[in-house]
Amino acid sequence: MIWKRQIPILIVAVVGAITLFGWFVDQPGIQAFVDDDATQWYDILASFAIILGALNLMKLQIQKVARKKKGWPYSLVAIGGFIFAITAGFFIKGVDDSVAVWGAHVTTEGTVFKWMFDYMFTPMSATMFSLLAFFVASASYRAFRIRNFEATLLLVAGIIIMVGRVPIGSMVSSWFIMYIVVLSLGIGVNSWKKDKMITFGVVGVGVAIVTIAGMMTGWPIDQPEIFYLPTIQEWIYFYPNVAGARAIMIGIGLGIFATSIRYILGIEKSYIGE
Amino acid sequence: MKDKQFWMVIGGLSLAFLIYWFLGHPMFNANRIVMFLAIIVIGATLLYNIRMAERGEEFYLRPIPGLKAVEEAVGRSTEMGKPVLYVPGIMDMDQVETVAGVIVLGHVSKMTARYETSLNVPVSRSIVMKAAREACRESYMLEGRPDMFHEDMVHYLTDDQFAYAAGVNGIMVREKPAACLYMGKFYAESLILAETGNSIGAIQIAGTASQAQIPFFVTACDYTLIGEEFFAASAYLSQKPELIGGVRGQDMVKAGVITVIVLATLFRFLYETWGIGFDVVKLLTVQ
Amino acid sequence: MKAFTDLILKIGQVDRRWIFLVLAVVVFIPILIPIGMPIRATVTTKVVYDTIESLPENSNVLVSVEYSPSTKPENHPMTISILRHLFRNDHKVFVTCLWPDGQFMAQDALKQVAEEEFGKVYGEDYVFLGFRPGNEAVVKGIVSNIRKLYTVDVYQTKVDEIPLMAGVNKFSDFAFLFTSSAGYPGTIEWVQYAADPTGVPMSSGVTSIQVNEVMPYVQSGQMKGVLAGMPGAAEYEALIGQKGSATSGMDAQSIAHLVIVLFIILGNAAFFIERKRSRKY
Amino acid sequence: MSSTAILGAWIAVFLTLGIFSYLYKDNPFYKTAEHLFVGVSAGYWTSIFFWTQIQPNLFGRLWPSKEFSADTIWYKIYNGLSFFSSSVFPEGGIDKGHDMHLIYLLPFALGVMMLLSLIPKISWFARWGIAYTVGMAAGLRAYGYLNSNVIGQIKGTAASFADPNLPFFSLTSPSIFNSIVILVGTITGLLYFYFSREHKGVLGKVSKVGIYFLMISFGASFGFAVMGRISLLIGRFVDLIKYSGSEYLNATVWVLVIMIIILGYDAFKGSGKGTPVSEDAV
Repeated sequence: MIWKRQIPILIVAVVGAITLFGWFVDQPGIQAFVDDDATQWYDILASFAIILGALNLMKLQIQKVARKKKGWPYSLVAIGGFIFAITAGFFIKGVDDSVAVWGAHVTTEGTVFKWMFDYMFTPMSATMFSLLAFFVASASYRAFRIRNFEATLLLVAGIIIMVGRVPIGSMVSSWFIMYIVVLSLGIGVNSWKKDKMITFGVVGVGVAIVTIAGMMTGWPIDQPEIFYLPTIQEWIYFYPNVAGARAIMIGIGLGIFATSIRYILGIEKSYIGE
Repeated sequence: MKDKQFWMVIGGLSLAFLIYWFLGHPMFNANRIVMFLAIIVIGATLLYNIRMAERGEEFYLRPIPGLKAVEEAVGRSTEMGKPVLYVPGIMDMDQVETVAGVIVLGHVSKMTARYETSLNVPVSRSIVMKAAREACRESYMLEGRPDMFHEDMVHYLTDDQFAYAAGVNGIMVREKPAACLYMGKFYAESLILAETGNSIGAIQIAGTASQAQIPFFVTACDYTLIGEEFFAASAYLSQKPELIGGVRGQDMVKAGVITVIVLATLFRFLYETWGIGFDVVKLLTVQ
Repeated sequence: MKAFTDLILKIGQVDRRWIFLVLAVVVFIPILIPIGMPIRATVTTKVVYDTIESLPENSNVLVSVEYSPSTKPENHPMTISILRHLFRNDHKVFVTCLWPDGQFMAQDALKQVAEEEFGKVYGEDYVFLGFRPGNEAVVKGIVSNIRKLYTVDVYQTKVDEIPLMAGVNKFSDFAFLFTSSAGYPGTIEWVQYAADPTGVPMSSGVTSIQVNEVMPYVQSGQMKGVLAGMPGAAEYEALIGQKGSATSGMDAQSIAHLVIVLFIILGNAAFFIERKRSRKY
Repeated sequence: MSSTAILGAWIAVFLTLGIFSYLYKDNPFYKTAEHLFVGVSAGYWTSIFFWTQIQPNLFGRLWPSKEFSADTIWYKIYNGLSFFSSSVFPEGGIDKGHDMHLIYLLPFALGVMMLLSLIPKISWFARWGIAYTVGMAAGLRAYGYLNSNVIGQIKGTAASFADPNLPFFSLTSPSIFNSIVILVGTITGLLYFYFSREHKGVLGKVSKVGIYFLMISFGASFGFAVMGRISLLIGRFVDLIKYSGSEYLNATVWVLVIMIIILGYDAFKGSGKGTPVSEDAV
């Protein structure tokens, strides 16, 4: 039991305390250990963890084939892919030592490994990512709803950023936006007062004011500033957005700090499955 | 002053540190004293609240709407005779969100055991698999249904982000779960999952602290636990005193942070206008 | 009027594969037939440009490449433009990677800019240190002792034998840091473990999705500006006056955004009509 | 164009379109691409981490070429290993510029224990190594997040209101108005995440303002997310267009046509039996 439980907890406590308080210790020996060797060990163990993950994966795929579970032929494809990648990684370089020695081959042009990277790994991971463009589009269409005031804010901010950030946004005249504002004001007044006359009056007056102002100033595309999309976009992104993001960030920072402290003090032991 | 032991230790340590400080604090990086004090003060606040909670002090936590929905979702799956899908994120146990996700999983698996609904938990890290399996096993034992627990309900897919998302997608379209719960650390795969869940008509409840993914979940899911709400939820669900105490402690620290922001603004104003006080900005710059 | 609302409702129920198709078409066509819309630089992009402009000549600049091929269209044009800017101003460039595939990306960019465009000498004008695993631990390692972490460069040459590395021992020996980043580990880790503790100025080019996570750092001055996604890259290309792949993607980007906004409006129109009708009955 | 490049282009196109075919429905092309991706990436990461970390930084410190002498027992073990794999353990020790550090046997042992945990009976072997990474990450993060996410942000929020050159209102440059926006937004946003009090009365109203700021922030995130995804799609299309050229033997065109024919035939056959065509992906 002590091996399975107490020792891991002790390791976390000691290593955590050393790395945390190592920031404050002005002593070369401890500094050197904290900054260099401790991090190196971490890197090495992280690498072993990756390999463990890969082996685990293969173990599962092989089990799937052995037990002929549903879709097992695809597992054969996965195993084949793994064997191919391992062969390119460890057994066949495809070039001789003058081009790349073992170790350098994973980053050198012309090796089998690089070929695999260019024509298999790259297109697959990039396409997986870009699939999201389609899902974003359909989410915009089918899930992005004005359910309440909060959702409206989210939506409006999102649209302003989306249009204002790209070149097309700077081609939208601020006067056009002003007309839209007047119309939305009309919708708002209508649902508030429920009186067609008042709505009509508000929209009429609004349109008249905007039109007269426009004719007097000669319709400059980016004036007044507060109705020009690229400018509004920049304001939203630099101020209200940052305020919101910062509140979240401070909260997250405190949360991570608290959890880390709990790890170090041995209060939180989830990493050993408790 | 209820916790005498705590205050005595704190007092003793402070005294020891003061003596050490006035002895010329050998081997101490004095440039970082502000950070050092911050760590000690915040750490002590958290610890104090955790201890209070462990001693049986009752703390109030406001209700979180998204949490009630979890029970409804599991209930609905039972009615429909469909499984519940639970995704604990794609990162390892060293991420706090994953830990919170596994805690919430413990609670969800209690419900599925009670309702006799099947549960499917695909994971993307071998360590998470072990932890999640343990959490489920324990819940099924506690609910008196060890017969319903089988190890395969928590299964490993792959470490790779998109391969994992694709795998979970496959499970969704094949098994058509009635409830999809996403609780953990997510990156770009969040929308793939949420959108597919949407398309099969599942109730979706998400919880994450990954800022960039929250809007996707907010727009595509029925309920979303935003950032800290998610952490608070895991405390709420587990009813573990150390977690509830932690939430309470963080609330106190948050109140402290707000106070410091206000005071810092004030001091900065005074400093820049009349040169009164001290330079807050310099103080807060820790190198 | 009823026919119109019926139409909107009908569109609202369309199979999502039609939405996929529409998006594919509106992205595809402007790539084939570009329009060439004018590009206007935002403040945060200008700040990055000005910061690099104000570096004294021959400064040591660390460029960290943390993205994989999957976000190449966003990050790669930034890396290329930044390298062009740095080499044009005769700075010394050191390249590291926190992501293993970042190494390939960096190699690609260095080959194109340093070798082919500027004819810079390896080991004298720039060094390619490559990838080390360990995430934030690597950042910390670079801050404390870069030589312990990088005993050899990418080409397995010992770092002690590289002339440019003379006198470069830790992060504070650099005048500026630029990271081209797509997630964890990346910009945030550099702010937390490198820029904040040492005070070395840094800027970053990030994928669009990351922008919001790093904005508070930019606003508070912990970072000097930021390049936000492909449009940010296009703006930087406009600032240094050398057009690249980001600029050529901007037309498709603009039109796709417009179409998505249209989707949102249509989708919500359907939603409202439906709600109104279900209330009536 | 070399034949390997052409072959590569065809494979790349097949995989790209195979994954895109998921948008139509879950189908064998997609499943093949998906599983291939799983296998290849597992092998890819294993190779990358082995060759960039374990071999140079672990083995390179245990058996450096600097201190190589064939007579010692230590290097006799090395020669034994070298017999099995001369690529990992080249003759004469590993030359990565390291000195010998036998203390690295410790992480080596922890790492080997991690791998041994694949054997179910001793699966707890992995815990020690994991405990090390957890402890280290906890120590690093506690400091980093507190400094940058909390103290740094407090500093950023406590803006200057005394600067006489600061205008009261300006939209995109620093102004008193914008400083107030930041101050109010941050504080009310923080109060939304205050859990130990019910959100009623003043706190209720204030936290309501807070959630508005949070929503604007999420809206901005959404906008940026859309932007990013479109950019990536543009990148994929540019590649597909490149591979449709005659120097790649029109790979894109051919693969696309063949896939459409097969999927179309399948759909046609399926609808003949009266089953829904696209029960999967819709």
